[in-house]
Amino acid sequence: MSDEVAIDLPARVEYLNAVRSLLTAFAESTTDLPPSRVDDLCLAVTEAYVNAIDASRKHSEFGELSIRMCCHREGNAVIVEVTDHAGGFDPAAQTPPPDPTAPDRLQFERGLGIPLMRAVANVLEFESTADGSLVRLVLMPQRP
Amino acid sequence: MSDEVAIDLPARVEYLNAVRSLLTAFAESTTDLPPSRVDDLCLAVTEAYVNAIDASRKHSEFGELSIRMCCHREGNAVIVEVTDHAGGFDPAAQTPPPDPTAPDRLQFERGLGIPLMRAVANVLEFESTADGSLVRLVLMPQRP
Amino acid sequence: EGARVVTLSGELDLATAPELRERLHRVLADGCPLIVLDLDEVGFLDSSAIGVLVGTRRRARQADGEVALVCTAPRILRVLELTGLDRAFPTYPSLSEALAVR
Amino acid sequence: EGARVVTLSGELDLATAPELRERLHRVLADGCPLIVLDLDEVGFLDSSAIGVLVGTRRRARQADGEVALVCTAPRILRVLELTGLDRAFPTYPSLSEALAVR
Ligand SMILES: Nc1ncnc2c1ncn2[C@@H]1O[C@H](COP(=O)(O)OP(=O)(O)O)[C@@H](O)[C@H]1O
Ligand SMILES: Nc1ncnc2c1ncn2[C@@H]1O[C@H](COP(=O)(O)OP(=O)(O)O)[C@@H](O)[C@H]1O
Repeated sequence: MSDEVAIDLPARVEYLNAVRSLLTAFAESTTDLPPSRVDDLCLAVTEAYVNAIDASRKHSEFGELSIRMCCHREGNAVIVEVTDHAGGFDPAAQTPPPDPTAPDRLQFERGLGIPLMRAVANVLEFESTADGSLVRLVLMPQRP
Repeated sequence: MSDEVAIDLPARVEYLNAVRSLLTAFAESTTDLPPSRVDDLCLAVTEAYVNAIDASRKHSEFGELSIRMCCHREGNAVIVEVTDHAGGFDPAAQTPPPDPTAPDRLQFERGLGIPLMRAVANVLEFESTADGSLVRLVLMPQRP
Repeated sequence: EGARVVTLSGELDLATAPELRERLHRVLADGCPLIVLDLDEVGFLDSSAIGVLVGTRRRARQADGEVALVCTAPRILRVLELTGLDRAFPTYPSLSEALAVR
Repeated sequence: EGARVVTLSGELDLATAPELRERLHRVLADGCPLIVLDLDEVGFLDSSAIGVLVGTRRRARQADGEVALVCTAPRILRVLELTGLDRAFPTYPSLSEALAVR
């Protein structure tokens, strides 16, 4: 008995598109998110998944690591957790997000992932261990 | 370290499309199946998943049951297992597939799922318990 | 009166079969028992959709009609072949050929 | 010489970013530093693709060029807004408006 979606995938970019198809099916069939928030959900989860892929590629000398995604709802909140085995990181130690209006804005080709997650999620949490990272995204029907 | 894909989904038709996106990403990135066999894989797994959804809907009085799909490769064989919790069934007790050339062919609106799986899979196996069914599909690059 | 051409598209499976059934039965209810189903934009076809096509044809024939198929996409043709539909239904490689015999 | 219009489509993410980067750098290598990127057929845009756009613009400016964006789709506009790209890049609601100022 379950509204939950759980998926284990190899850390490969080829799955990003299918992950969004799945998220969209979950969100449209099981949650109260309006279309614009389903877009936000796809964006935030893609950013989390992209970071997990990046980190997994750097971390593994032996082959592909797997990434787990779990989705469920609590009331009208949608909770998605993305878990990797890429050794973890310190979210507090990241350089602050670039100011979009700064004159040097155009130097930043990276570092936009976590700021984008923060912008669209109502709650963003990280748990990091020596094994890897868990990113928890909570999206409500209303934008934060 | 893993080439494997594993996914748990609620028994809902809304996920069928995303399941095929995922299977296609798996097959294209990780296996040697040519495009026509990727199509066959999507067909066979859809049929297995459709049966699992049908049976889960009939079986559950309490809410949605979940369906698990696991994909991996062994050499150039692609193995997909679809597992439900819908009480199991006796595959040997099924009425034989309709003969496509029989004059009464047009009476058959159902009963085509297992014959289609059998037609495209190199190996088709069922395991049934009181809890539910497991369908194992093995597809090789060459059609059977 | 001529045949009614119905162009199908997208993925036809258990999720979309109810909508497909309703759409085709509406065409029959309109009093048009001659249907040419163009499948060339269809990306996927499962046994649930095959069941809808068979059911629609049975109804059409009860009204002395017919359901013909137009299909060239190999992945869809293959499903028609495996289920015997390419022999049970008049099946054509183009719309003009399907309409020529109506 | 005029601007070169490049129409992008599909889902632009980490999977397709390398191909996008190569395509845009080829346009610059052709000696055309004025690029109008039409994003209206794009279904999805992530930060990896944003990075490619930013990198392409930096290169174009080194050759005294510019990269302008055409975008009306709300879901794509939103990503441009959240990353400040709609202010950093000349951004237009239609191709004709983008070309009028070239
Ligand atoms: N899952 C993760 N595992 C390890 N490091 C991570 C993870 N997620 C983020 N990071 C670190 O945080 C940094 C900032 O992430 P982000 O804001 O998404 O920008 P970007 O990925 O473009 O660098 C990354 O460069 C990486 O060093
Ligand atoms: N996973 C399953 N659980 C329970 N019963 C099943 C399952 N798969 C198949 N069956 C039974 O086998 C029958 C034949 O299946 P199939 O050949 O796919 O045709 P259809 O599903 O159209 O009836 C089904 O009607 C159902 O009774």
